[in-house]
Amino acid sequence: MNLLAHLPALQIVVPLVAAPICAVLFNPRIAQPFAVLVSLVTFAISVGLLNEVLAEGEIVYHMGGWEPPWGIAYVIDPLNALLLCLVSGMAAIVMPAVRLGIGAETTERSRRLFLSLALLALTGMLGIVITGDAFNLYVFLEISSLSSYALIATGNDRRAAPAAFNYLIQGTVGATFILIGIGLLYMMTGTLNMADLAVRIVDLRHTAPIQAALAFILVGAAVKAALFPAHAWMPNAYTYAPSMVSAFFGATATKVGAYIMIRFIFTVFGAEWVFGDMMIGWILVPLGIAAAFAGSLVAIWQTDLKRMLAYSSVAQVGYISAAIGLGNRDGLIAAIVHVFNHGLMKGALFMVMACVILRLGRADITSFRGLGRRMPVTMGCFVVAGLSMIGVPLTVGFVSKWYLVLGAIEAGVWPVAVLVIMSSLLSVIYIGRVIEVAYFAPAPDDARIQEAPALLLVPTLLLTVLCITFGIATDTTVGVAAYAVQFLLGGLP
Amino acid sequence: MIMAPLPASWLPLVAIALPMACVPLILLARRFPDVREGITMAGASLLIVVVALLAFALSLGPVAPLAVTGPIADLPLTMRVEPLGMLFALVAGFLWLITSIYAVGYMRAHHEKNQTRFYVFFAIAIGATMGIAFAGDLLTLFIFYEILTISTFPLVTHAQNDEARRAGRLYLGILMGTSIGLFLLAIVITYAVAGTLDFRPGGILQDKVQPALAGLLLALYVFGIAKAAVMPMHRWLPAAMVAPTPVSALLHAVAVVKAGAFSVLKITTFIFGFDLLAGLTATGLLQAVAAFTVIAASLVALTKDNLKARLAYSTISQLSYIVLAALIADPAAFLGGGFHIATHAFGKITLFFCAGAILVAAHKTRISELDGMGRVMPFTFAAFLIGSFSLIGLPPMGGLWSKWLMIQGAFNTQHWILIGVFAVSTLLNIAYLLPIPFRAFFRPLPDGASSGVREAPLPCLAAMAVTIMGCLALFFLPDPVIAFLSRALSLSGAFP
Amino acid sequence: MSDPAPPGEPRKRYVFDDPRNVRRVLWTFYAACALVFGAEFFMHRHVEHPWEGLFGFYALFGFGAYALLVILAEGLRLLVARRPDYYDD
Amino acid sequence: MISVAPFIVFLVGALLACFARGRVRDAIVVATPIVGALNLWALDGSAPTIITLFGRELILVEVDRLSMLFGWLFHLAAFLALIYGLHRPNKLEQVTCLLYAASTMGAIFAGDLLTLFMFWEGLGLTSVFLVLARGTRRSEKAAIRYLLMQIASGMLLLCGIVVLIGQGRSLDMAPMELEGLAAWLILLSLGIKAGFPLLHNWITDTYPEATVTGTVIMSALTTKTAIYVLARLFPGTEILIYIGVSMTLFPIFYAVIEDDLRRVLSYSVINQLGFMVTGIGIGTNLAINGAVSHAFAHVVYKSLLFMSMGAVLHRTGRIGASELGGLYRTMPRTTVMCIIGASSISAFPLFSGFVSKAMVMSAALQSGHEWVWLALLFASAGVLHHAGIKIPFCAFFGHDSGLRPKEAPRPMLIAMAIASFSCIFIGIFPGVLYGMLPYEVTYQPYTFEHVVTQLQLLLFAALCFVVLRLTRLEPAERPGVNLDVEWFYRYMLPRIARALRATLSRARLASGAAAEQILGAGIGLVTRLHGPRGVLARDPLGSYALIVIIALFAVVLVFELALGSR
Repeated sequence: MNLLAHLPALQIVVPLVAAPICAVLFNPRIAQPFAVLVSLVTFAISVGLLNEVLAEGEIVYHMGGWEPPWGIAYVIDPLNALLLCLVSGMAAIVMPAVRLGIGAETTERSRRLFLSLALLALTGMLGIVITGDAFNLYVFLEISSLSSYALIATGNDRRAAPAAFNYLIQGTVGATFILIGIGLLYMMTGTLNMADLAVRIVDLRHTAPIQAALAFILVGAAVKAALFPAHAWMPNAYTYAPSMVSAFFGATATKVGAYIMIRFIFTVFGAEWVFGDMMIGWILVPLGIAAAFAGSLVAIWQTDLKRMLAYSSVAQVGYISAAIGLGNRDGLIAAIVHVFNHGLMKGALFMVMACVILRLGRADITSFRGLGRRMPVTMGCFVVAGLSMIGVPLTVGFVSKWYLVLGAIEAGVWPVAVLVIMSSLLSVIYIGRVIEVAYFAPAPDDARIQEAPALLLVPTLLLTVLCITFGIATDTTVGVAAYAVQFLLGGLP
Repeated sequence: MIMAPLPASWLPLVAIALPMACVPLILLARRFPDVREGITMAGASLLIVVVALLAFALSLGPVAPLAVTGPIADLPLTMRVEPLGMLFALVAGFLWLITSIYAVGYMRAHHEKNQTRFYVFFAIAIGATMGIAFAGDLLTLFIFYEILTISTFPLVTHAQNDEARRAGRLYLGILMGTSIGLFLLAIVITYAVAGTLDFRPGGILQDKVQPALAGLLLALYVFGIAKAAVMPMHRWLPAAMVAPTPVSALLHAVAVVKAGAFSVLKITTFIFGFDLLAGLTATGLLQAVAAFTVIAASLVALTKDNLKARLAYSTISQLSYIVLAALIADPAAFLGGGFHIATHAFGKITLFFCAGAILVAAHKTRISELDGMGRVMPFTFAAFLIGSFSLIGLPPMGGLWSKWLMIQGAFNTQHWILIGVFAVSTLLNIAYLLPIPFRAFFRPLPDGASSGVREAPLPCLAAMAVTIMGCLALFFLPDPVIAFLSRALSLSGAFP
Repeated sequence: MSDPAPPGEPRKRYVFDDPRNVRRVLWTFYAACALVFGAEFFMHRHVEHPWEGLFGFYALFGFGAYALLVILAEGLRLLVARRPDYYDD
Repeated sequence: MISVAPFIVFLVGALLACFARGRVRDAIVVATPIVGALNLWALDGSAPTIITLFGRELILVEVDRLSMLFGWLFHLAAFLALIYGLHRPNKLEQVTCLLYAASTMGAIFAGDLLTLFMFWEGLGLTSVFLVLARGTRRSEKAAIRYLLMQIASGMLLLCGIVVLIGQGRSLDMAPMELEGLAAWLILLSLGIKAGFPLLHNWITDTYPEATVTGTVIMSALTTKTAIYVLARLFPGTEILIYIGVSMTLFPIFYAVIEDDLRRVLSYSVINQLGFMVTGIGIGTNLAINGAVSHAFAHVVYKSLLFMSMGAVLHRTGRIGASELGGLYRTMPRTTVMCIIGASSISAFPLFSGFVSKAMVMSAALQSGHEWVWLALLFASAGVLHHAGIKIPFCAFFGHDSGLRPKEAPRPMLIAMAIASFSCIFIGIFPGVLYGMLPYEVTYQPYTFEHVVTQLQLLLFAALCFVVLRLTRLEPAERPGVNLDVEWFYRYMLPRIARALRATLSRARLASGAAAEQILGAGIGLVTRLHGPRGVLARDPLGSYALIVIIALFAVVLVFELALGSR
């Protein structure tokens, strides 16, 4: 059996199979390395897929050899190949540190379950990204959502459970919206395969059900992506979840929501119709800008820094939304690149929070006093990733912002360019005040506070270095995004 | 002919990398102050060699630009050596060595903490300055501009007290805010309309933009480059004076602020071009703003009792000279602005050296405390006097020529009011600078004030002596510099 | 000696402390005036300006100019004179 | 013969003096002008010295009769002042004097305007230290005001040169028409240094505040350098006649009411400059000769007068006419030499002023400027009043102030003696001076008629003084400030600035408060929405979030359906 030919299947199967094994078979000491191994393998598969896509173009894989419309197709183009890398890569980075990242926050007994859930969530997200079947996408969405509700609830803060419950309700609503949308599409076209949908929808665009389907799917995806004002589930969920969960979901979950949006708009409904007749830009761009301001402004006042980062994510999702809404080439590049780049920087920042929480047990702003001297490497990572959030050149944030502003100017919407830049300046404030506290406030007299252990520090550093690497060498990110845009836009400008 | 070991087009990269390469070495040597400072000195000396080689190569003929792939796919980062940037690099590189010598005397005598961090970020800042000097396109320039902002932040906030924190807020807030909010926006717009960001003689925007947009862009550039400290974007500069004196001297009299003025000069000349610029209404308005800055900053300087604050406002005023020169859009003014980068650098760094020497030797920061100090620190105050002459633009100091050329540019373009501005500012310079040495030399020393006060440490004095020589040399040898500079525009006939 | 002169500084009379000497100087001066005024009778004039030809023009002009000067200056003083510490410095 | 540019001698002298001390330094200082004079002698008739700087050829030395005359004059003036300064040798003063003299030498031998400009700035930059050296607050402030004026003059000259260059015109020191911006700028620049009305007050502001020695040399060099340049660039420019006349007139009134005797002499300087400027303005050969020779004579006797007043100040510490008097008793030699100076300036026959001033007046008549002549005649009477009578009388005679200072120190006396000798020598042998003038002299000062009329004028003016004195109508000497042009920048400008600053700071406070209010309201709004308890930052309840999501959906749905039904 040619393994390489089945990489798309393996991408999903490996973590999916590993999850129950992890839960049932091993004691925590073995489960941990096993999970790490699985995530590494998954990541390797993703990279292999990306290489294959870049070399040979779109890959279409029929699950179990069943042709659509009966079977499920996995369709891998540069866009989802990049996302697969991000998701599995984040998993591989986070997984080794899980022991530390949740050690203080969960009981020893539940760690196996935790790992199992994490692998399940990973499977779900990978599935959402890889599948070419609309209903299959919904299934994976539910897998990832359910496991993530549980993961968030494992936080040992007593507010974790309500937060997870809240997420559950809102996430379910969002998923239901998507399901209804898919149902409408199926009703009208009789197919669930996205490629077929795209062909059949063309003639049905004037019908109300298709238009309603667009609305359902958009709003559903907006909820999953935590697009303002449907972001309400996110702050609490990320704040009270275990550090590692925050890091993983902070870097990936909302991106998957954004992916759903991009995929349905460009692949299924067709960009020229969505942006032309449906004028969806008039919804996405204002919402995006509003999100950018609302999220950043709220972040400024937050004392709990995990919460601050969550609100910062609200703002960043806003940029992605606005970038999609521009509906031109540079905008779409900006959206895709920012999905990836924001994953890196937010991952790095949440990892920093994990380091701090490990040492101080909390991540409120006062606990950062004097950390610049006590945890120099950790804080150095915070500074670099923070600069990236601000959009300083040679960091990934700059690249995203460049394309976003360029896209806005090319689309002729000057105010958007100005507003994007203005809102991004707000990040100077919320990042800057942390830096101030860390470097200018006197350190408390607690001698136990010291640098985080290597197991946490190395992934943090790795992500930080990536923030810079992909800020300088942008072939992988922008190059792939530009390639992906060719698939998505076809003939659009 | 001397063959450089590397093709000359690589030398800019070497010039940027060299100070950066000092960083790990300095960190390694952090426990051995002598080695640490030795590394800085060696790096600075090497940098001078590299820059001098490059200048030599450039004097023989054009140096081929060097492009490396950068963050934006269609915009490779280019290094393009041209005379203006070369001059800036020469000045900054040379003064780095001098400031390092000075810093050794100052930092030790002043018992500063965290000296390793100081030298590390200092080196990074110089590397970034080299990057700005040799940047061949706006994006490259912007990248190094931002690195410079960030690398100087720890230097500004070196003391890490409340005052430093407040200053740091202002520093980062203004420099970062304007560079991202305005400068970057302007760059993206320029790219969107011109399709390139290269610095080209004659500019890249000609015939590509409506006057209204061009005016907007110009305003975005002039205000967005807050390092040039055109009012109202000037507030960071006085705030930055909480930094140790070598920082104020090299960075906030030479490298950082000149990076701003240099960028403005370069953008007006090589992005807009004189023809486009001369036809814009916005040019006139911005000239008015810069002229206002020249005068207003001088007036504010008059009221400052804190020596470094007065010097800071003086810098604001002098930077706007260069901005004005850039906006006059005339070859002579361009030469004047370029030359002023050098003359003001030597003059102002001398004054800051003096201010630091006074602080170290006498622990005095206020001008009103300086009565009679010239009697105990004669060399320092003589240096102050001479440096002041250069800033005012009096013979036999190099400052005369730059002012001269700028006035000539203003005359060529019939900007009568600007000639008046230069003249009035000269008088204001006298009014706020010269009372300081006068008071130090000619007022009696208050009783008991001289006890234990001696001249500053020898390295400080040596550094001052060198910069004074620079002021004088620029007076007696302006011709090669100006001939060199004028090649930036290929306008050998434009100079008097 | 009855004068309260400081010790060691003998009181000395100088030449103009004696009013007679002052008077001598004055009379010499008056004589000189008369002499130069009288000289006009023996003078051959090269008149370059008609007023120069007026008899005693220079003498009268000198006297008048001086008087006018003093009077006008007094007027000026009313206008411009201020106390010594008028300027703030 | 071997010679160098004259300014180099003084520069070297200054440098040597810098590193020498005591008697050696004194010797160097005194020897410098002597060496300079020898050099000057060797220089006569040599070719121009040219260097290249700033892309132009600078003619450092260009010799002709006019520059030679001023060269000799300034060597003499420097020599006098340096000897005079030996009464209390001060390194700063000596070095500054030499540098100042070097600047003058550079300026008068400059062959082009750019070179002139360099030394023009040098004049102000060096001499300012002679004011500062006085070491009082008043002198410090005066020094800064002085420097501002001098540099303003330099800036005007610079602007003028820039305009000339911009117009592609030559920078030669050749006569120019008073047309166009350049000429006006240059004239204005010269006007400051030459003390034109309304630009004059730096003279009366600064000279009384400088050191005893400083005033002597400053009164000799700066203004006369300006006269020299005026004579080169603007001979025969009509407006100068009227400027000159007004310069002769207005200071004499001020001199009458001024109490500070050195300030009286400063006003007198302006008055005397007026004669020269008028002469240059008339521009005939006789007038130029008159102006130049008057400059020569004036430098010597004005130095003498300032030296005598300096001696008084040095010995008594006072200089107000109201606080002095009767000093002839203990300072007889100074008294005599002061009277010689006073006689010279008043133009008594046999004294130097007599042989020079008359040329200007004569030229005025010959060229048909009768009113000018009359005004100059009036001014001559004024000169007699303040310089001829007031100075010696108030200081040395008049009422007995009770001061019994010692006679002036020997160096002072020597310097004064040399100056007195020169005054009388020129007065008796005018041919020596006439032989050096730029144009051939046919003028004959010592005619019976000229002597008599001049004596008439002077003696009857003096008679008026005697009459007023005897009738006690002579105005009393009173200390005080007399308002002059400097009122604008010493009184009005600071007050305007203060008012402006107060207004600005009030406005800033008010606008700051307003801005704060607006900003505060804005921040308040943002805080209400986004702050820690803001609507957008609240822990969202499930139901609330659901409502929002559904509302969002409703909006999107309606939007899409509405668009779809178009």
